[in-house]
Amino acid sequence: MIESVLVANRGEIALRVIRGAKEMGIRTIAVFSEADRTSPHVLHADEAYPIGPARASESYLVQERLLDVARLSGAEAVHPGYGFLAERGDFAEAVAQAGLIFVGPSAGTIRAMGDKTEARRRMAAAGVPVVPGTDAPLASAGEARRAAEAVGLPVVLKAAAGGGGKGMRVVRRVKEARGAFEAAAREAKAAFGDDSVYVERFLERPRHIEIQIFGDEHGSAVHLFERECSIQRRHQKLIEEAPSPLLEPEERRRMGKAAVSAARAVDYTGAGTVEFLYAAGEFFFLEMNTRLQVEHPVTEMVTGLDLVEWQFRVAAGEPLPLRQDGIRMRGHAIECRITSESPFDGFLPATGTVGEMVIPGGPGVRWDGGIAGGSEIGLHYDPLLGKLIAWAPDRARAIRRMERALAELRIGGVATSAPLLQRIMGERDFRAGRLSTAYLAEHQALFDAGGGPGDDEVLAVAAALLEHERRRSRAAPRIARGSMPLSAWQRALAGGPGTGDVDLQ
Amino acid sequence: MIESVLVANRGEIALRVIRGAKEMGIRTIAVFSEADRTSPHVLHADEAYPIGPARASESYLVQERLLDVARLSGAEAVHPGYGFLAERGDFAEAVAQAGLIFVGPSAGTIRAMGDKTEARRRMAAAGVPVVPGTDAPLASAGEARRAAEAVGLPVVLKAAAGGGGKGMRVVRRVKEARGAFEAAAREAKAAFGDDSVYVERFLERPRHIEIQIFGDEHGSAVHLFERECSIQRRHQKLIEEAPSPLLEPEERRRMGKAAVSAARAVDYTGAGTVEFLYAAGEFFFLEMNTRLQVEHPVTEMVTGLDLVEWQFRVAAGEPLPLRQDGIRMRGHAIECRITSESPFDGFLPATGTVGEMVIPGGPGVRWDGGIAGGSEIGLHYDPLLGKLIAWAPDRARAIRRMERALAELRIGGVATSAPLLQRIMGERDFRAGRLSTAYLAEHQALFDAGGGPGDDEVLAVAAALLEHERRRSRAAPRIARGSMPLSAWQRALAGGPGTGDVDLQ
Amino acid sequence: MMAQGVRYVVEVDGSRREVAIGADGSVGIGGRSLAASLVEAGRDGGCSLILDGVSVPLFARSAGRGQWEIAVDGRAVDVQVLEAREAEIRERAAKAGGAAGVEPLRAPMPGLVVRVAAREGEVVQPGTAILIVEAMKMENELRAVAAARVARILVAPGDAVDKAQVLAEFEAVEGS
Amino acid sequence: MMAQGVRYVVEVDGSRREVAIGADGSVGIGGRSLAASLVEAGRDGGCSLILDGVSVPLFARSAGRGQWEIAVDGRAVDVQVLEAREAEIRERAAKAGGAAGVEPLRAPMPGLVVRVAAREGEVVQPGTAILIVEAMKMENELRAVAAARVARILVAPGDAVDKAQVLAEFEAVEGS
Repeated sequence: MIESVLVANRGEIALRVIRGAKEMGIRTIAVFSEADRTSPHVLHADEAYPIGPARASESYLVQERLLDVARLSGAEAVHPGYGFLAERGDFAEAVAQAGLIFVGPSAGTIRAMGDKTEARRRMAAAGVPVVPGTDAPLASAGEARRAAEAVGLPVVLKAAAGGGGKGMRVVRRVKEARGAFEAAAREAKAAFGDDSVYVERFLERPRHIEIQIFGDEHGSAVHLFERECSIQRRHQKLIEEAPSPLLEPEERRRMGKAAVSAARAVDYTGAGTVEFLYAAGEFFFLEMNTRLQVEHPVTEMVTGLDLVEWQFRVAAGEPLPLRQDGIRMRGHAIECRITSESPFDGFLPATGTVGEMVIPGGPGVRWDGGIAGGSEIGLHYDPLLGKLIAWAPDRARAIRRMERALAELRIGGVATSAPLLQRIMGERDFRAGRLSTAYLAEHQALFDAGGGPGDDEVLAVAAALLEHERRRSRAAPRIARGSMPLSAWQRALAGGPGTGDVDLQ
Repeated sequence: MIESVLVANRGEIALRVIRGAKEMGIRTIAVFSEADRTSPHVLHADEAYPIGPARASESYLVQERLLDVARLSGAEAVHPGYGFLAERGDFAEAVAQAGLIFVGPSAGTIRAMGDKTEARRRMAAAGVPVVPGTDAPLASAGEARRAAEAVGLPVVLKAAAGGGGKGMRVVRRVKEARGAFEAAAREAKAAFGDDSVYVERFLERPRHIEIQIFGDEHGSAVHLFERECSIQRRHQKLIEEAPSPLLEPEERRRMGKAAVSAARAVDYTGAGTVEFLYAAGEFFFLEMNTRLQVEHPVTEMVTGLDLVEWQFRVAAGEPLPLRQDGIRMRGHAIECRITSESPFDGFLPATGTVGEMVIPGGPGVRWDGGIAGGSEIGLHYDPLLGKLIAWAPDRARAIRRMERALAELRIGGVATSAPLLQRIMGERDFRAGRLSTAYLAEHQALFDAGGGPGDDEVLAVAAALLEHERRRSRAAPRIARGSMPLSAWQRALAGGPGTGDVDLQ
Repeated sequence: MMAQGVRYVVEVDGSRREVAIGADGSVGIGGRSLAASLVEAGRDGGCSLILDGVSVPLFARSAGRGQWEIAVDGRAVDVQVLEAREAEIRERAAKAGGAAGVEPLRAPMPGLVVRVAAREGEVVQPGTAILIVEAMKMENELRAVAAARVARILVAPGDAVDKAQVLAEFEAVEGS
Repeated sequence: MMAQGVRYVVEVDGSRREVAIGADGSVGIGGRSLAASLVEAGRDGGCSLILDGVSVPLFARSAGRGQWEIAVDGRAVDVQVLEAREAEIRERAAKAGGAAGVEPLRAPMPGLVVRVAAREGEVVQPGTAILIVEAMKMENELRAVAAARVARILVAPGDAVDKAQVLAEFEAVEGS
């Protein structure tokens, strides 16, 4: 087995990998930027080394510095987490050249899947359904126009080097093609340093369903069923679940088979995700992510497997721990991404110092976080503070459990997405499983701030009591512990009048 | 279904019941003593009512006050949790007479199982193996002596109204019988107001294995497999797990069947636990607990079922949700009881104000707690602060996961049992599953304070840095954030000398 | 203190309510009398309100005298509380000024008062500097937005101020 | 400050170690020089020490000047830190007194100093009251356990004291 690992990441995923490694007896080596000196991933690792300033381009993205730490600490392997260097072929290559184990697929696979048109070609060749479109980058606006007509409107122009919604433009009328091509190419150039753009048919209100796959060095590949991640905002997933609420067993089987074909087509090793768009019984390959996914915990909760453990085992050259027929799903799991964003304020990034945290507990609830009391939430990194995951025997129960857990969750000092997620859990279409990537756009009422008149009355009473207590105590605005007992109830219990006069001791 | 429930308890079990009820849409009504005004069970309930001073005998044990709150709040049912009034037949009766649903078995069952000799008689009659001994209370010391000889030494004298180790005396030699009888009777009288004592054969180094059972009003009874709770200190369980590490499938089947027979023998409804002593392939009925058990989460984690939900369904008159063949176990779960006790100081009760809490997260970890930052830990109630539960596909992984989680756990401001539990997780016999109720007595080295010389060096450096920083800053003893950067490593990374001179900016 | 205690006028989301807190601690609102208990719970402004038995966990942050930011169920609302007689005086003053009153100056962000630029009683014009507040290592000049008389300056150099805290109050100037 | 920085004598569990902290912040112990970083992490005395790359989360509580209670892995230890020259002076004083020194008076529990009963320089006998400390609503008289001269009284009425904090120091009395 691997004896030590450098975790080339930060935040919740670094902590997740450290937890998994610790449980396997692997020595854990963290790295941290100046902004992360006191982060949980630093505190919980066996060793920790500074790698530069807060700005990721001067720390977490500096390959050489990470390799220096690996050398200095005697790390045997490097786990990239997700984001940062996780899908950079050159990093995987540099790690291998330094004689270290890269916990992920080969550099060649990463590169092939990172080039979206190349990925489309290889998937189509392997018999995996792809969205109709062009297989090569477009040479000009004119070619974009002809391709759009050939594929059939509406279409979407996408950056070949892309991902995350950047360099994407929907074209609904032929005359929009030129402007869209130019805008997409510009954005792609700016975001990825590559202005290649291709065309795909645009699916209206599709669902985002992805299959978790695993391959090993011995030629085996399996899938760990699907995750549905249709609740997105601008291509950023908010809520993920497993299994998909409305997929038929036969569809599940076909998609799993297609994903395994995709894995085999690129001799895949390690953990990967094959993303599909699903609409009206058809599914199409969207892209393949060659790393652990943010939403991997829902798969862990329904399969009972530890995906980080599997990653280490495969990276160590072991065969996959289970065959396809040994992998089973039980119950239903939902994940909510808790981000430092103000959902009722245009998803404005929120900053602050984390105060008191109340982490939900009890049955079926899991918290994967990367922050602690005192953590500074700035704008240097991704706004993901942590993930709340609920498991239950069925979807209805999982939703109610998530509602209960969200109500318990408290992250002091910084605004989070939790109140919006709470509302979604109670929304009728979500509860019925009527999901699509257009869900949020079609449920704008969720974003309305404000509550009912009853709430205002409670707020008024609370404020009056607070102000009264402050003026009475003439002290700092703190509320005395136990300052107002409930003797009215005590009297009522003793048989006195129920309401009316109230005397407090 | 039940619409509202009064939770006649406090602490973690009150919160556990409230969570379960909330997930079912049941309105939750909490009660609290003056010491518990800000406890999580009060904050998370829909409603909360004061019931008196901190002392339980003036609040949580005052039946009339609880019934008054039930009436006032319009509660439809009463859930007693465990402890306090949970196993008081008169309370169950009073609840029923008030026209409310008691979430638990009938008053008659509670009484029959509360009388240990009556319970033995009924179990023996139902064909459940009981420890050889007397079926009726002993009339005199002479009778105790004769019974001890008849049963065969060693024997144990036990309070008929007892539990929790009170009123118990082991007799290894005939001449000890008189003194032991008198002492046990005295203790029994003081603890339970009843000096009845009976005799059982004393098993050397038995294992404590118990079966979770459920019965409904429609005559069905099932078991939810076993829990092994052999790690005890003075009959107080410290660590529980499911399944038992060394039980054979055939033994599990036999014990499950015996427990279901026990349940049927008393027309059991609701959740109950049949406790057995197990030694050398034989098992004997010990007692039956007619309520939810502290350690029920390990059963929940291996079966995927929600025992509180089952309790409510049965109490509402529904049939059991599953038949015996629909109940399956998956993986292994371990629970550690985190108590406010100083394990290296003779388990002295610890008090204090809870400061910052760090609750472990990540895969397979559950926290069932009853405290929050700011909670006052006094001496009025049970020292149980919360329970840490770890699940994994097998026992070895569950132990490593628990070790990892215990290392993450931090309850500021109060000493806890966690460091001892951490040591047990790493101890060879525990890891090998060599368990018995004598485990702690036989592993006294676990209680030694102190660490290795390496640790002392770290402590010395830490203290010197703290004192240096304090003297330098001439301020309050707080350590400046980021006061000492790691430039030595930065220089080492840049190719400078590894150790030797170190300069900090 | 009167037998019926202190009356407060509370403004939540633009709507006003009267809340009476008895010398004995009872709470009256909308013609009803409620049993109330409000205590600190947790460590960061967490509070527990129990109102006629209903348990409401909330988070409260003071934003200056009479100003509270209260969050319930993730919804944070700014609430203004005045004693009824203060509210009356203000209203009368506003009416006397022939205008709806002049908005007080509030801190746009948390910071530190560096300097006070105006004097109480002074009549200021739109754009006149009232206070200098340092935040994020930058000095920010807070200026009057309307012609008015400076009624009260509520902070002094060196004071730390919270976001939305009232820093200065104005009176309408006749004819303005 | 010397180039080699400040030397401390640290006593952990009865064994003494010397730790040098350079003016440049380097740490020397047992003849080796280590890269160290110690910062506050969390909100209640939680700290993160990184020592030659090894990450050690710990919890520190001050128990008076030179006194720390440090917990690592759930093991809480009282640690005493003195600058090397302080330690030398103490040792010399103890030797001059012909005895191993007289143990200082420490607070047996957290509390509030109510009254100081002895004077510096005074020679006290076993049982002489030195200080009155209030804790748990009870006044506790802290008394001398040996004949000694009161060298220093380190607290004054009204001071809050932590458990194990040194309250008074003694010198051995000749012939005692």
